[in-house]
Amino acid sequence: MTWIPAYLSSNLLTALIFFPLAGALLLFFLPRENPRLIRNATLLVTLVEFLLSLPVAIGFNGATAAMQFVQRVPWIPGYGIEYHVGVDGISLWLVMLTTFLMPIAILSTYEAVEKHVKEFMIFMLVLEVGMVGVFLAIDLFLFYIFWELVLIPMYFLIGVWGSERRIYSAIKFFLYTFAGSVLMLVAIIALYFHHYAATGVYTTNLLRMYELSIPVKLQFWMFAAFALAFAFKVPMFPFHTWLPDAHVDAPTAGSVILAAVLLKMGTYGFLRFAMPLFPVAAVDLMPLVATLAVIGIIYGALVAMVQKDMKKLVAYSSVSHLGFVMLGLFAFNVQGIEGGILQMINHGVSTGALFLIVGIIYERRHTRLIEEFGGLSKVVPLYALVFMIVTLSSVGLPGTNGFVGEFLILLGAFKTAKWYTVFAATGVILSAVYMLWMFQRVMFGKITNEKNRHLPDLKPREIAYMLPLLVMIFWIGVYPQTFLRKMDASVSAAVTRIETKRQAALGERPQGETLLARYFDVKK
Amino acid sequence: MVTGILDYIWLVPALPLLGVLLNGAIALFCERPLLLAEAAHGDEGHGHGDAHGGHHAPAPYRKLVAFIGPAVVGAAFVVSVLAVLALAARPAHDRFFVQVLFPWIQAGGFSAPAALQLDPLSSVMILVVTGVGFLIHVYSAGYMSHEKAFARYFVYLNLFTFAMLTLVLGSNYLVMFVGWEGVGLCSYLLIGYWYEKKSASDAGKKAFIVNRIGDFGFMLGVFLIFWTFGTVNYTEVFAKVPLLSANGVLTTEIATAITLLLFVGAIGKSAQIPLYVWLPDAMEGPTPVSALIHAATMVTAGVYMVARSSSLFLLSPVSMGVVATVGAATAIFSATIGITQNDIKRVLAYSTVSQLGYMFLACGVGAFTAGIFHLMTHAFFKALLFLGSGSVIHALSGEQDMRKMGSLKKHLPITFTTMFIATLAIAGIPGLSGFFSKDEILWKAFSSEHGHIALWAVAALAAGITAFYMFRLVFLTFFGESRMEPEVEKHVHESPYSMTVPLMLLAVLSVVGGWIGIPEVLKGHNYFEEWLAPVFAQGAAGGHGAAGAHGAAHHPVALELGLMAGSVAVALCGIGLAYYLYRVRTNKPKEIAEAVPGLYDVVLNKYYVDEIYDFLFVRRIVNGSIVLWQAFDAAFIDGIVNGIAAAVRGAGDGVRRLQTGVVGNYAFSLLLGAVLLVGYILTR
Amino acid sequence: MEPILFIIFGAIAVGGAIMVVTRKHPMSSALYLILTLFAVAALFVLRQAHFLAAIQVIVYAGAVMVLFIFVIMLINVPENKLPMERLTGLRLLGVVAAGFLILESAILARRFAMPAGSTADAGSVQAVGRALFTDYLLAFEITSVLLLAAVIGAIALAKRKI
Amino acid sequence: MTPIAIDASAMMQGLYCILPEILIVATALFVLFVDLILPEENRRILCGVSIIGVALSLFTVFAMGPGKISGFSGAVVHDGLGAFFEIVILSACALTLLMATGYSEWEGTHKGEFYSLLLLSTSGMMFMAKGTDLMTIFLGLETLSIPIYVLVGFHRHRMSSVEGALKYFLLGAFASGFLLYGIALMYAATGTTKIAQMVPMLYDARLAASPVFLAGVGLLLVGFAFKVSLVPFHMWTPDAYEGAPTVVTAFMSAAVKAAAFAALIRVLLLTLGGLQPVLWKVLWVLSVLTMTVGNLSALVQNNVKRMLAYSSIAHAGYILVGMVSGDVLGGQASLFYLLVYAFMNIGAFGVVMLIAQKEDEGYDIDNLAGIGFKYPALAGLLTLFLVSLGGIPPTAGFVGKFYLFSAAIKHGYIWLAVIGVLNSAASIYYYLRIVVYMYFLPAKGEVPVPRPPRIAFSLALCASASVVLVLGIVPSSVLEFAERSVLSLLM
Amino acid sequence: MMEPTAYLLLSGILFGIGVAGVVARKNALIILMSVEIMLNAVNVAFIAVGSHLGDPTGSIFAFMVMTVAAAEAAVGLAILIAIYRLKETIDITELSVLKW
Repeated sequence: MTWIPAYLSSNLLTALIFFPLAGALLLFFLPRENPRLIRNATLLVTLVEFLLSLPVAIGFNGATAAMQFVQRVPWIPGYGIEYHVGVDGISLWLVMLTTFLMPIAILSTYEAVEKHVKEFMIFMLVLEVGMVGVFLAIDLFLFYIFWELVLIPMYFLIGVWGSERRIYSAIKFFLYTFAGSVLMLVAIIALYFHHYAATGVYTTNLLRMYELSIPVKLQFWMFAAFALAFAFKVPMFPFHTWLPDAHVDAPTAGSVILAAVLLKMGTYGFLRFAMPLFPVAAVDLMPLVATLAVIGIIYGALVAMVQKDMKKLVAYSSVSHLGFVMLGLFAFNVQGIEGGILQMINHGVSTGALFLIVGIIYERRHTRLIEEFGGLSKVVPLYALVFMIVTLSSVGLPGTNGFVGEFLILLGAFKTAKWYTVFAATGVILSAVYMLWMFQRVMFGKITNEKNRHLPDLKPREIAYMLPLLVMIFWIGVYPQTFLRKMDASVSAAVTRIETKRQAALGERPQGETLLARYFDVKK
Repeated sequence: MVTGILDYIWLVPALPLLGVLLNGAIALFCERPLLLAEAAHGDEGHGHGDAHGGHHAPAPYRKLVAFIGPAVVGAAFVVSVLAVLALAARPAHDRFFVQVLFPWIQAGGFSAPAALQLDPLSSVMILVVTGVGFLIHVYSAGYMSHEKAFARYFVYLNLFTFAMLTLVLGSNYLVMFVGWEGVGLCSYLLIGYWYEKKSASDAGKKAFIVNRIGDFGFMLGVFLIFWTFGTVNYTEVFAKVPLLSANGVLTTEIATAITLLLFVGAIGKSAQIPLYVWLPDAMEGPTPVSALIHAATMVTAGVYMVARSSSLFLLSPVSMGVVATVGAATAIFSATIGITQNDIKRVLAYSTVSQLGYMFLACGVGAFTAGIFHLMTHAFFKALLFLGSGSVIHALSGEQDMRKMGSLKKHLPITFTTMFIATLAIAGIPGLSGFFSKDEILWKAFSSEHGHIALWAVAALAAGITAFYMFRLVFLTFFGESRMEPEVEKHVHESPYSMTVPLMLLAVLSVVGGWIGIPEVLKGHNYFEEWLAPVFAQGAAGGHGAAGAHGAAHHPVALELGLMAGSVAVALCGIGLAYYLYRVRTNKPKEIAEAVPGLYDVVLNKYYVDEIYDFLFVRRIVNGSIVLWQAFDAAFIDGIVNGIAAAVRGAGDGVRRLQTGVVGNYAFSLLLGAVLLVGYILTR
Repeated sequence: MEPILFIIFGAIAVGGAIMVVTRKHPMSSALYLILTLFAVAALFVLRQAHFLAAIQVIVYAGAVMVLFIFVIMLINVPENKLPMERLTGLRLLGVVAAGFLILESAILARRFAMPAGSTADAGSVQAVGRALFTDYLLAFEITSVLLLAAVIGAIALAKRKI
Repeated sequence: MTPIAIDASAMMQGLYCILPEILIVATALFVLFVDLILPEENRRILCGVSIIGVALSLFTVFAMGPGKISGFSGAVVHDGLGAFFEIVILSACALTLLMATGYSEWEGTHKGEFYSLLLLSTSGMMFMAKGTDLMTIFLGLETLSIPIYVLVGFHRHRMSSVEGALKYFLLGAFASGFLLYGIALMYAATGTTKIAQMVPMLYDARLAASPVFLAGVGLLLVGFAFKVSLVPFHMWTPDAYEGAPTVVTAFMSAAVKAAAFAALIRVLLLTLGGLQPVLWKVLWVLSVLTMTVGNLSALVQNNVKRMLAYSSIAHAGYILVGMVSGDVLGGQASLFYLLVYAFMNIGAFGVVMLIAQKEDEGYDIDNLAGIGFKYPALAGLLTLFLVSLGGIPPTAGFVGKFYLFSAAIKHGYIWLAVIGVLNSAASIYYYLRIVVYMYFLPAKGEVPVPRPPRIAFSLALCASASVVLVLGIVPSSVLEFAERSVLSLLM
Repeated sequence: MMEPTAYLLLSGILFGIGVAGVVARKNALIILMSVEIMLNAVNVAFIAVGSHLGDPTGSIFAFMVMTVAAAEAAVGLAILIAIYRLKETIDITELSVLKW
């Protein structure tokens, strides 16, 4: 980090968060009649944003678990609320994922979005502000603000630029996630006062909260509230039904961002907040979370298998993949959690790519029904190749990114929860089933539909945005150390923190105490 | 010079990878535009497209591809040979070399470097893979020359070679797994090479998915290994076996669990019962692919893996028993199916399954060397058989049904000769490679402490059946009356040299391949066993004594010779029966089939296993999933969600109705509020 | 003396009030209301609130009720077009609730612990006037604003043409 | 007979104390006067005069500072709380007047009476906010109500307007009766109507537990609850809001509510601090009922004005959440929220007013379809206000709710907070429904052309929007001001 | 003088009657008169308590209430007139355009 001057490094994250907002303001002044200019300007903004984020990734010191590039400014001083941002090994790659995917998503809209280009781009940029902010905020209040900030632009993206049932889907998306997150707000406030009661200090500083020892019963409820909010977002089974609708009806770029980044906010939330803040409850409730995760894995895969709409299939596959992530996080060991984080990135890259792929074909044929296709390999071989690679990545073939994540997750989870892992691992089989089946039905066989006979292959622009994703697929697959190395210290610290806090909290409790008795006043 | 070559061992997988990249570039930039243009063109003039398409002067890039594809594998073979020589130059206990390329996955205490390990076992494998692989690549250049997507084919084939080499060269279970899945992928791609054919793409998918079921077990096995040993590196795992089993961490149960899980992987990859179903379907791929992947190399990966983990397997008698039983059962089971099949490649496919059963039987009785030995010889003769059948099919313009062949001996002399040699080898005729390896397995099945007379009996019977159906194949194909379609018969021709030369080379290997492992009872010297001894000695030392390798010592020589003679006799009986039925009384088979119609149908239809699986699993799962989706997701969960929304709206509608618009009612509401409020305060 | 007068005038007030709310024609109600107002004025006198009693008669019974009667006559709904009053369930409930309110006030009155009394002059014109122009000056001034608003409002609403 | 001795300095102090109110009343009179001499065409000046008066008054409030000035024998006091609410009320009034410039032209309310009544009502509100004697508060309440009754019915040729006025008036008078009865009971129990004198008496546990006193407080609460439209005293609200001229609706929803809450806060926080253990359950129930009924009813409305009316009921419930705990944080949160609410609600009404071109017809939600991209500025502003009403960051509405629920949680009323947040989640549905119509649905036929806003109108909207945004991002100064206000009351 | 308890009871009864009138009647004029009864009831209470305490506040409050009552009557009657002009009815059940 030494090569970055201090005055820069302390403002870097703030710049990272708000640069897209500046871009959005810039767009306000661009003429609506020139969509090309608006598109290019947005692309430029997101590219610059990506470049801005590079020093963070490169300068990040993987040897320490501490927050880096920290900026801390009092915000609502009387209440201990601060503007406090920083990055550590857990959030680093999620931020990078966001900045990396934005230009790609923007590029993918060049032909897909034709109406209200200006507004679309503004919403995309505002969305980026929220997403980056969520991952960088260390202050609970700040975090919540960014967390909710994301909803509005996404709501519009689905509602205005989406397909048939967009209104239903947009509202469902919004209400589902909002309903979950307001309960988290209650828990945040309760935590805030609990911190005050315990220490006499008003603060919303997450790092200070980490040091707090929360009574076990209280942990249960707070964990429940946080977990609910995050479970809606992830989405975990059975809170997932908004996802297929939202995905199907969102425009391609929206789906990409939704799948790649927004869902990660949920899993990130678990890792950053729910687990370290309430370790006893988290560990005790692991069987529940893991069960839901495993059900999600299998259920998502099974349901994905029988989908007729490609986008819906990918959406359900997300449910399955995120089940893996959850399982990994709740392994409570370094392997599982690192696998989980890596899998978040992987899912972002692979599923993002899948949505782009579906989007490409949708742009050409205006349908996403699998039965409308068949034999495309012959007419669009390059597309087929890209599709194949992404499919394999999604399936988790070794050498691609998906494998590394899934492997670490299952490896970690196997230690903590053997039987869960056994069931979860069947998801590996099922993912092959549904992905390959779809691939086969779309790409292989004879061309049955005359409309498909003259489809153009990938255009240079499409190649331009798919290529970085393919590079990432192989990069993470072949040399994941680039990514794992930087998260190691933070994840280890998190694991240790959870375990020591848990031990401390449970230190003087009677052995053989049942869970029910631990959380509820159950008399024998 | 020779010693230094070890540091370049990475070249062995890297060269095929280079081939992938080069051919890939060609496929993308040279072949793709041509294919696209053709597709568009062929579209306009349907009828004429075919007539011209095949006879265009070959584009220049095809020559390049035909050179690069085999050349990289050949180069890899050369490096392999040099490396193995370098290894051989070392003293026996030091024949071991690990090259760490880069750290691959590290998380917490877990570390799996991308590292290659050359030791006697992997050296056998790389020689087989690159050697046989090279020949098949060469053969392919001829066999596939009429294919439009020529470069794509070689991309896949090179990629396969790369993956297979990674599998065998990896120094830990995870790198092995990379290759393991990689070969599965290539198998998928190659089976589905003619993707426009539904059966081909179906078969590819089936192969991949069934393999995945095996991988599932493998992966769980790896997890268990890691959490037991704290590492997945071969050397560290095997080195810790004695220590951990001494201090009770590695109990027999855990060893059993680990090995059975690994064995699930092996079952999937090596097409054993119950996961063998994909292999026969895999014959949808081009024939050289069948030769390379579904006979010589990939399917033997399971055997390699079991042999590699021998020291773990030896800790668990249960696992050994399971391996042996599954192997023997598969051997006899698929052999019986082989009898009835009419598709020349399917016969070979079931034969492969059966032979793989032998190899597992060997491993299961602790005769890992024998297993690997048979693996090697099988690679030679089965590759040869497949290539030969490919030559036949090539000659007959794609005809695969043996009932439409016959009397090809005169048309295809080289093919016939080489295939006949291979048939003799597989049938276990003494002196040929198959004899030595198969016989060692039979002997070990009988004599080893893990063995059993029943295993021997089953294996011997299977050997007889093998001989029978292989000769049935030969007789139906090359002898007797011609049953070819007249149109086909006109074009019958011997294959080009690019195809026949590999056939001849493989024929030589099928003959001499066994000579490096002649048992001592035949006054030979088992060089092969000696070469592999360091690898399996490790395991034996950790296991229950040196049973596997030296079991023979306890039994009288006469017994061994006697059994050998017996197995030869069984094989001869099989051949004789085949001669009788298909040369002498050619209408007898039909009569037999009609005599026992039920049984015949069952066997002909492969015991209806596919259908049973389909009924039991596939359809259940698909239908169940539809129910899950529509009943659970859409109706139940969304029902709740939308129900809540509707309930809230309903409540809203109810509440709004209170707002009647009449002031008196409003006043009443106000009054009621006041009365209740005061009432609460008074009664509090 | 006071209790007897209280009972008499109280009964008149209550009876008048009951008649107000039960008469069909508003004019009858208005007349009964005037009766009640007078009775209440008498009660004021009983409590030595002479000033208020005077105001009650002059302003309330005089001015306000005149306004009422004026409006009743202005509107002059014919007898047969008067609203049909039926005691529906909700109305009945309303009356019951009002009854409960009375009950509650009765309970309150019983439980009432009055602060210590005083015989100081509180209701005479003098006392009220003094208080009105000292301590309650502001209130007095606000009423002027209030009345101004009422005047403006009434005109704005009721005048024929603006 | 001793002559009445008038203490001149006390008198001066008293007059100084009510200087802002005096200015407003004077403006009201001046407007009437100007109306008389002004030719018909120049009616716009009336509005300008009113705005100047309000601005002057607002300036005076700021100039007087938050220091405590008591006047008229403790009948009024200018303190932090009073100042805060005067700012809220005067801001609301100013915004309303700015919007009225345009509205009056379209709907024919350019009349001296209109502005004069608006100002008189404002003065009543200010008295209410500053009153420390129940009598002052009562008179303030009436002074604010009577002009509002008239203003609601100001469109006297429109049935809905007059009907709204009648309902509001009848129920208002009815509720005043309860309020008065409550005051009478309190007076009977304590012998005084001055809050400052009640406070020390409340240390006497017998009084604090006296049913008469408590019933008095309860009925007083009913009176205020009516004004701030708490369920079940809310029934007039939707009808009056829907019927009233929209500027008046905007004004009512913000200013009247603020004034009534000002008095409620003063009474509850100060005098009745000791009663909190008794009253919290009542307030809890009222709050929950109000939020829930308000939101549920709003959910099914198709008339935007009526929807906002129900929404304002729900918001009263949120604000009451801050009162349940009855401490500084709660009071402060309520104050902050009232300020924010004034701006966002008036802003929302303002935009709706522009889009709907006709009372009684233009407020159907269908009328909004297709507005979004055709008139991005208007639709964007409305979206901002709705988002803020829904309590979504980064708007002031969120910060306000955050503090309200904080206050509840701080004192362990977790379920209240949970119900509150779930309510606000449900409320999102109908706020977003407007967004759905504006942006997601195509217009049925022609997109209606909104009225072109006058400069003053635009100014009002921009001011509202900036307050909503700025307080959403940097709320600390106003929060501290609110805190100081509450503390000044308690000290 | 009597204790004011009886007056308070009377006040309660009058108030209740007024309330009943508001709730039960349809004629807006009578409702308005019922409100007047309620206000009078309150005045009775104020006067009774004020005279008991010897405190002019009661009287003054009653005075203010009367003023307010007058003002309300003026405005209320004006509203009724306006309504009658529009709809020729003062039946509140017919005045329910605004509902739900």
